[in-house]
Amino acid sequence: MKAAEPLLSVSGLEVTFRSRRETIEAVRDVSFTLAAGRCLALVGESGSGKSVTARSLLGLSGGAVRAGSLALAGTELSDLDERGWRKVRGRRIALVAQDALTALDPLRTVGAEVGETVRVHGLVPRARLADRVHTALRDAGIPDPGSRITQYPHQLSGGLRQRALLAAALGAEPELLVADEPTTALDVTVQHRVLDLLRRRKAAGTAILLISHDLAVVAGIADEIAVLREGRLVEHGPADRVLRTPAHPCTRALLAAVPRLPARPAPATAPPAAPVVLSVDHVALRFGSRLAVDDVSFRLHEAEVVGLVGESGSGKTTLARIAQGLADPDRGQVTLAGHPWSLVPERERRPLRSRIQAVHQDPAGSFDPRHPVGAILDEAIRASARRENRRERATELLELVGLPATLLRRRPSTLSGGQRQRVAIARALATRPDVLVCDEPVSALDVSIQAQVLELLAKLRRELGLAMLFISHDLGVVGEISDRVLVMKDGRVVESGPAAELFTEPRHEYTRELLAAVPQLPAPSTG
Amino acid sequence: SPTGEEATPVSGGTLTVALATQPGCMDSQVSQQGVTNTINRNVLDSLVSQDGSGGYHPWLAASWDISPDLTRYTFHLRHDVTFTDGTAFDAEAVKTNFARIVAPATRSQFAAGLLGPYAGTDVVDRYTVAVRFTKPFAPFLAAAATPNLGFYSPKALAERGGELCGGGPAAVGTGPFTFTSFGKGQGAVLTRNPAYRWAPATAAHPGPAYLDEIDFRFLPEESVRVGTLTSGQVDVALAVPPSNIATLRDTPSVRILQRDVPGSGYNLYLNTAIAPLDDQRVRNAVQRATDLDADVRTVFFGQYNRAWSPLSPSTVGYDKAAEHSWPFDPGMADHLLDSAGWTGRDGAGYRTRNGVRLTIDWPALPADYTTNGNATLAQAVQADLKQVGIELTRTPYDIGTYLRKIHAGQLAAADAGWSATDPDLLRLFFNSADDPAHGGQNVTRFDDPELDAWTSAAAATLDPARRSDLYRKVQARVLELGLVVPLYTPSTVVGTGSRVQGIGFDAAAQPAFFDAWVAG
Amino acid sequence: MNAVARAAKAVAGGIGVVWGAATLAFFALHLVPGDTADILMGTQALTSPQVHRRITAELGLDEPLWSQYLRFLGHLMHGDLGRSYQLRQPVWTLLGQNAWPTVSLGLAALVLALVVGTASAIATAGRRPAWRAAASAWELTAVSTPSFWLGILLLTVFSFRLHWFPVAGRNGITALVLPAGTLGLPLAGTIAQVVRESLETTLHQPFMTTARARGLGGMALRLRHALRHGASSLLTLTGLLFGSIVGGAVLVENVFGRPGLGSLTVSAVTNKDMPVVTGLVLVSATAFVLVSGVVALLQPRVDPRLRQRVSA
Amino acid sequence: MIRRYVLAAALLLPATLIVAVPDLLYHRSPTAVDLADALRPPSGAHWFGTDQLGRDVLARVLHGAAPSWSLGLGATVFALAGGILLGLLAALAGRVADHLLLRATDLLLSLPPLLLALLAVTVLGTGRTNVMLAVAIAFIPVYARMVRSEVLAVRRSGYVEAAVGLGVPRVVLALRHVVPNTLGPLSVLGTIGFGSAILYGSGLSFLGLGARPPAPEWGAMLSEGRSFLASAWWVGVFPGLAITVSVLAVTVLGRQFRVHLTGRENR
Ligand SMILES: Nc1ncnc2c1ncn2[C@@H]1O[C@H](COP(=O)(O)OP(=O)(O)OP(=O)(O)O)[C@@H](O)[C@H]1O
Ligand SMILES: Nc1ncnc2c1ncn2[C@@H]1O[C@H](COP(=O)(O)OP(=O)(O)OP(=O)(O)O)[C@@H](O)[C@H]1O
Ligand SMILES: [Mg+2]
Ligand SMILES: [Mg+2]
Repeated sequence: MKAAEPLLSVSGLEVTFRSRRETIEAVRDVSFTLAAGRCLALVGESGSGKSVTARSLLGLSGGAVRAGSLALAGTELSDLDERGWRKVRGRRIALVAQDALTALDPLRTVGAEVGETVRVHGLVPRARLADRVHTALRDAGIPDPGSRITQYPHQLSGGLRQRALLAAALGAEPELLVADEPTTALDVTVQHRVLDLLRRRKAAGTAILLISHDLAVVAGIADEIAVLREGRLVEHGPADRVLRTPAHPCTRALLAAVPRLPARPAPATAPPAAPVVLSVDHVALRFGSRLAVDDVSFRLHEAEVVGLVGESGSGKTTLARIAQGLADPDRGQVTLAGHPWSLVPERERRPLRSRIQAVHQDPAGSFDPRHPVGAILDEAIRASARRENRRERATELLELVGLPATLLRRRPSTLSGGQRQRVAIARALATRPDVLVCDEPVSALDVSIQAQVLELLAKLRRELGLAMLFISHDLGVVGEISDRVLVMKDGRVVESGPAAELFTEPRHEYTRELLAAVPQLPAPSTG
Repeated sequence: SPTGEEATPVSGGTLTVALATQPGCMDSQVSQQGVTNTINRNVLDSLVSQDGSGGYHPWLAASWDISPDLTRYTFHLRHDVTFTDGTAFDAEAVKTNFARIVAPATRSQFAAGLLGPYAGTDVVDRYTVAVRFTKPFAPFLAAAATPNLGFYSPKALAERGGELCGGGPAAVGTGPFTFTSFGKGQGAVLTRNPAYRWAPATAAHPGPAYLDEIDFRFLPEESVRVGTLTSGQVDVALAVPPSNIATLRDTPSVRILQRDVPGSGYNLYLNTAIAPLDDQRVRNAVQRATDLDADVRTVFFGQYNRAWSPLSPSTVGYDKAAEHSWPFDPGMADHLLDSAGWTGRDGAGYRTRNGVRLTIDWPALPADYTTNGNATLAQAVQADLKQVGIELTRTPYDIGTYLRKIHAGQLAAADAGWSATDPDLLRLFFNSADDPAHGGQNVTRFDDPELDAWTSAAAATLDPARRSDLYRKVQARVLELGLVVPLYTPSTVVGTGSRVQGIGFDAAAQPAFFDAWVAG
Repeated sequence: MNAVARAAKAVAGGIGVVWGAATLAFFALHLVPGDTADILMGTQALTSPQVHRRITAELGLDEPLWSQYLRFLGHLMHGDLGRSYQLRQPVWTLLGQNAWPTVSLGLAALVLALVVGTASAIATAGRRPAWRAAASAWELTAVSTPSFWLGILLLTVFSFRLHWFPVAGRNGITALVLPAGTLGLPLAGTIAQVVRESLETTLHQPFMTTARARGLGGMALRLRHALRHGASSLLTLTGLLFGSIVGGAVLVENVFGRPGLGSLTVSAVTNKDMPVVTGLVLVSATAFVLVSGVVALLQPRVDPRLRQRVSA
Repeated sequence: MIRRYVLAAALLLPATLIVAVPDLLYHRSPTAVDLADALRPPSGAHWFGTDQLGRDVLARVLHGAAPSWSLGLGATVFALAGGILLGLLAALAGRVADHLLLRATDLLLSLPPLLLALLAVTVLGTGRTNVMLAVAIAFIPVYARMVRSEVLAVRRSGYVEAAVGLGVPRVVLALRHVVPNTLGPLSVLGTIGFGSAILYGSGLSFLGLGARPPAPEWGAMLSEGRSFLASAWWVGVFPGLAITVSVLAVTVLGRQFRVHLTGRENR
């Protein structure tokens, strides 16, 4: 470890949110330092205060901040007024916000958003701005950046948006990069490239505060790891040490829950003769000149889990929407439990809706901002066929996804990313569906919760015969839960087969690439 | 120096005049609007000129003879008059104009009525012209003095007759000014006619007008009109609102000129065909219960006089004896109503008879067709009548409904104020031949042989004494019968800036600009 | 759909609206009570029933309604609006004389309203409650003050007392300031309220945090990000703005003694002056169609999400 | 949240009382003419002065509250309801219906509002209720458009998609998610519309289609009072203030309502 002068030093940071009903102490007495060219990873369970800590480094926590000291290379940040902060933000400290899907202004082009930091701080002459944006997008791993510059956020897939955010943050070459889950929506190959980029930046002297629940990612880049729990730092030390010999039980629990790629074929769990619940035949959908889904077919049997992996922007979400009957394919058709499901009037779909439910890739956007969690769940419970005590059921659903019943009265905007995602899962389960379409259902969850949720899904499938289309870029997760896996690239399914087989003996070039890019955790030394 | 009338007039300058209403059609032979006349009086000349006391003087006609039966008026025209387009003014011009007025295609709204029982015009020689009527028609000279029977150049009529409603250069007259431009809402600009040499005897000076130009602007909003006057943005403001008159009189930079308008004054006519007004006692009670002295003084800030007769005092034939003949007497009103059987009282304090409330509806005209003052006065009358237990309601109608109802004789009461210089007006209001169903104005719908006889006889004589006598009887009788409640005598109130001199009034109390001049 | 087809469809739709408006006006006017000839004669006419009948016949008012309508459509298709019943002038002349004053007044008022309204909204959106309350107070006062009051007030202060601006007349641009203010300020109030609401919603969006994290602050944040979102709701308001301008012009023209379509409208409608009303409706509908066309073009520029068809 | 509503209600209570029982605190007749006391400035005897017929301006303002509020509120509520219904239909019904409704609102918007209101009064007849409806009809297309475009925006949102995914029926979807989320922006217009409706109504009475004198009504009092702006300001200024204060009150309520709808705290 170099004994460098710390670039950032935080001591005694406290953040509280006060509303009329309750006071939430999101961050309590957090202290750490970070030197230039080093990376500190903040890990911890969902809702432990990671994002709030990150935001308070830019003076954007939204709550009441008290800090003994918050210094950046000698500048005392906690004394800054709004003007002072403005000079720091973007230029000296850049932020990649957690929710990539809503962090870009929907009315401005990607180019304008990415170039903004550079322009605001007048870092390059106007004439060279376009070049700079182009370079930044390419560095962030966006293929064909030229064509993306003039597009708008809603035209990008989740992964592309996340990379655009990263490009925007790195464009101004800040001294400190605060990256809040910068790779959640990325497939492993792109993730690999992004981590490379971060490593290069680090080598060039940028300090990085990385927040991630993906410990493998953390292992690949962090010099130090700090573990947060209920707003407190419970463990802090060199990455290697923390990963190999975790001191705090909380850290140990996190590590234990990390899913790993199967080493040998597991027996198929779905009975092969089970009836088909969802059948997708030769569907295709085009956006303008881009063929988002191109002649895709698959069948989903009762109690079967089909994993869907693939490059970001390859059409996974679009396919999920088609399967869910929210978008009609240009060609091909979908059948749900023997009923025609695509290209039929909504009236005919409605009675069947409760049988197929989804966890959206963008849970924040899928909640009516006016409704508290209770109302959100209630609506779904009412849509289920059964009569039951709705309040009890709501509490039960929250319990199922590991959330306290106190959340029922909170509005989605005050929840942490993981809390939101779990609410989304709870809602999808409320109608007791036969088919669940999960679009990155666990990407925002810390590993222990993730394990818990995966266990829950597995149980539902075992006990109720729930079938699932499971989209994730996390091959470990997919491998753990799926019977069969489809690999998508550029709108087509390039390979499919039983999970174990596919991961051990990939045939397609791209699948091999994917597998090679999976980050690995160092082996724990406890064993 | 602003010392007033002694100063010698100077030529030149522009007079800016703020008018209160936007004229619709600018063709005097078509339109019935006063504002059209205010402007056109400066452009169009008439055969004769009337003075303030009812006398007639030569103008375009140097002299005239009237047949004893009053059916043929022969005018001997001046020989030296030309229109501003160079056309000579002659008997043909008179004939062409009168023929145009009565032509159906012209759709004259007013002038055709002024020609009364018109039969035709004969060109006797180039400068002698005779106008014939099918019946004796005494009011013709008064009509002939109005701008509505003024003359447009026959050449202009032939070429651009269709454009006259739009005003502007198409309107070619013989008057002291030419019509330079007109735009609806924009105003009108008149320019001096340097060749003018035929001013009437009623004018203060011969020869052309003093002003180079008159610039009329339309400012309907009362306070804006007053504001432009006091701030010197206009030289003259017409229709100064009564609430401002007193203040303006005390303003050194402003002078107020006031003249009572001749004609019918502003009256309330009661429909004798509709209960409860079919009972003369109720009608008389309405007259007696109205405290007009106080009402008019308050509503018009002491600037207008209450009326006693359906003719205004400055009209020929006004009967002074009508004054104080029906004073405010609520006791008498109560007595009349009691005797008419309206003895009950309901919860709101109104009288009833057989359980029916004593209600009279005086429909309210849309604001465009009335004034704030008149609307307020009606509320004062409403309060007066309530004191004796009469409920006066004011149903608001749009103009279409109002007219339909008035033509069908369905309105219990209707207010009107007409300006005219001839008392023949009384015939229109009270002769049974003039009932509204036949296009007349007799909204009282009272059929009285005596009134019919007197008004018809007065229209057939020019003998002033006989006419006065007949009209005196008419006035007394309509008041006695309670056909009308005369309300007040409107006056023309003109505010001028201190540099303005010589503004006068014509016989109809319209401001006249021929003699006006501006100092400095 | 290609551009030509889309344009053709838009034009056809526009023509449809204009035709519909003219038809509506035609039948509406026939429903307005009262007899056209009576109203033309006014309250003080000396008409005889014969004159009345002649006028009725001459205007073709004695024909059955459908034949009047067909004749009306026929003339309309030839661009022949006829002559005003009341003013006797060709309707085109009247429109020609009065259109520009109203258009210039409307445009000036609109520009003023947009500038003042958005400025007030931007300056106070998401700021301290006291500021917001102060801005809101003036806006709502402006909105709830009748234009004749506002006009008289402005005139009293700026024209009669201070002599800065003339009431009216041929003095060019200076004569436009006060009328435009009178018409524009209530509009500005409305705009400010709507834009502020939209700005405040936007300021709470997650992407605003990102933008702030880039070092954007105060004004830049509002101008560059929030305003676009406000502009989108402003565009939706065009219908209202259009109506307020057309409606407000009546009173403003009256107070300031200005020429224009406003005063023409009142007299034409109340006098059942069919040809003029038709002409006005045509002008108004055409203007509206043009304005909505421009809005329809602008809307997707402002909000790119509108550029694609909405599926499901 | 609840507490704020209680507060707002507490504030509105006096206003409601005034509307319901105008002479609760101030016992003067709004129509009693006293010519000897005309145009008196505000004093102990007449708190808001007297008008040109010596009537008490305060009494007239108080008694004018009921008709003015019913015009303002009634027209706004009607217009909002009509606008929401049309806008929802346009946005949620099929393409053809949308097209037709859009054209219909275009049509109404393209007519001079005066003509529209006049037509409405003509067809419905005069009278207070009909004037209210006429004003409402003139406002409906504006609200309908606003609703439609808001609905289109809301309909694209993730939460509507989520509700569709739950099989929530269209009507419920509209009522539970779409309408409440469009009401926010609409409530701004609504509160403004309250004031404009009163003024609009006074414009109609100008054409002989409005309130009957001597019944006090703010819009009518306002236009009566303008002749005295220089000499007796109180005649017109107080009813004007009454309108403004009402609009402000309604706006405060509207804002509170919006906060409730959007779940956003009022900072
Ligand atoms: N604006 C807010 N108002 C109230 N509570 C908040 C607000 N923002 C965050 N919180 C609460 O603060 C706590 C910490 O939130 P934070 O977003 O930092 O969690 P996190 O560690 O980033 O979790 P995740 O991994 O799920 O994103 C959570 O309990 C959250 O509900
Ligand atoms: N509404 C749209 N308009 C235009 N293009 C779109 C639209 N929605 C998606 N696309 C494009 O379709 C392609 C597939 O997008 P999709 O969201 O299905 O990707 P994905 O596989 O879910 O990616 P990720 O893993 O990054 O979420 C992308 O190139 C995207 O830019
Ligand atoms: Mg977080
Ligand atoms: Mg996706």
